[in-house]
Amino acid sequence: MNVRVLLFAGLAQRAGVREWTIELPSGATVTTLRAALESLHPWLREVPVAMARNQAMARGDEPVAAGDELALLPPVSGG
Amino acid sequence: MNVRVLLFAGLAQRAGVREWTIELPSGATVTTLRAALESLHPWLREVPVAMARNQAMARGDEPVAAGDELALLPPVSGG
Amino acid sequence: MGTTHSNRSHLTRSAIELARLVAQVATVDDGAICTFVGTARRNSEGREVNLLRYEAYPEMADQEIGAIVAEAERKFSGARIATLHRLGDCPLGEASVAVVAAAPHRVEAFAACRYVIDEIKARAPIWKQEQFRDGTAWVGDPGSFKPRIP
Amino acid sequence: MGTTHSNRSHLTRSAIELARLVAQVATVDDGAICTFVGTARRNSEGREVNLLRYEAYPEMADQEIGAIVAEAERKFSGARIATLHRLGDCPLGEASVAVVAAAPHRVEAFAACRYVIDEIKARAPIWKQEQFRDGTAWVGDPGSFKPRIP
Repeated sequence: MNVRVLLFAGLAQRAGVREWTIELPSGATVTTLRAALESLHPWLREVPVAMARNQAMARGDEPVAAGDELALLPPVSGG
Repeated sequence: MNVRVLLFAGLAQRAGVREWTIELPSGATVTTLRAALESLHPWLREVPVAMARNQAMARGDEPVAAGDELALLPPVSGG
Repeated sequence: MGTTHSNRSHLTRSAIELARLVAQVATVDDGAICTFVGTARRNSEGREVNLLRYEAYPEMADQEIGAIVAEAERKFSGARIATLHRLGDCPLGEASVAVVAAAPHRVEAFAACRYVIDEIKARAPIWKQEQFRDGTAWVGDPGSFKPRIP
Repeated sequence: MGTTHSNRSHLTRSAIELARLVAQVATVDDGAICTFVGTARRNSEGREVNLLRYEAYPEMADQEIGAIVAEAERKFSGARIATLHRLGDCPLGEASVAVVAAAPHRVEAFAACRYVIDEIKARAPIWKQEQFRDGTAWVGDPGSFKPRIP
């Protein structure tokens, strides 16, 4: 299955794009998605990142389904 | 000597005036002034009152001099 | 910076304009502005208030509020403060008092603003009279209720 | 009263007008209004900032701020809250975020206002980019400095 992964702020700057699409095996979780992203983009291991799934903070063991909206969130700095 | 005593809020309302002038013996203190006022206006004993001398909160043992500006302050309720 | 307000009165008989107070203290070096506005409330212990009236010992109140501002500017690093208390009639919903504290960071802005309003309420010689349909009373002065003569 | 803001966005690309936020929550039953405004500062760790730029994950940020407002209105009795965070370019001295909390008493107004700004800063997916003369950097993201190409 394919999932969309949104990128923001310094992550979008490093990636040079605001969105990745990645092919995942069915049964994937947030943790396996993250591992797949890190092997494609090793610089991700160097930066602190949280993950959101469908616009809420995601735990590592949450399953990822086709059509989910995933996002990589750098440390927030609003206000 | 004569001193002026300013009255505010509920005290001015009770007194019907905004200022008293009172004759005091020389050597008077804030405490003796207060006692003199209470004997002239016994209702003063029933209400909580602080005293200011020359626009600052006054201690009881402060001497009172001719020309001083004294004031009776009910509990404050600004804001 | 404790001299910002030294020659400005902290008392007014007109409506308080918060934006003007903010403009007195805000600069491009501040990151945080905390304001507090106290407004005349319709209800007081279950009774309906029509109007508030404030009276002060004006010279002493102005000095005392100036001292409170100076204390807050000393205690809270980088804070600059503007404050006004209204005197006379204050219609419902209008501001009776306003405090503005600008500071580089929000912790100091909140703390300075809170200090100033707490101390004004505790120390400034200002008195509030509530005007009801049937009479008036000085707040915190039991026995001061005066019936309105029809 | 947690429904006050449910259909209003908490994000804006225009200048924030504090008076309009105050008008959204103030009534003649409130005695206390506390506001907080965060403004773009000229200095950041000794470097001169020319402009701030805010980016958000907009749908999630709006939901998260809405959740924070609802939490504060539940926690602090009688509080009603309005808040806006600016996105895009924010010139020096202009508000990047504003929070207004109205309540019958000042303790709740201050606490609700403080809760909302603290939680927005900790939780809302919003990022600040500082623009210097010689480049840009995302705050809290070491290594994101990008030199300006002349």
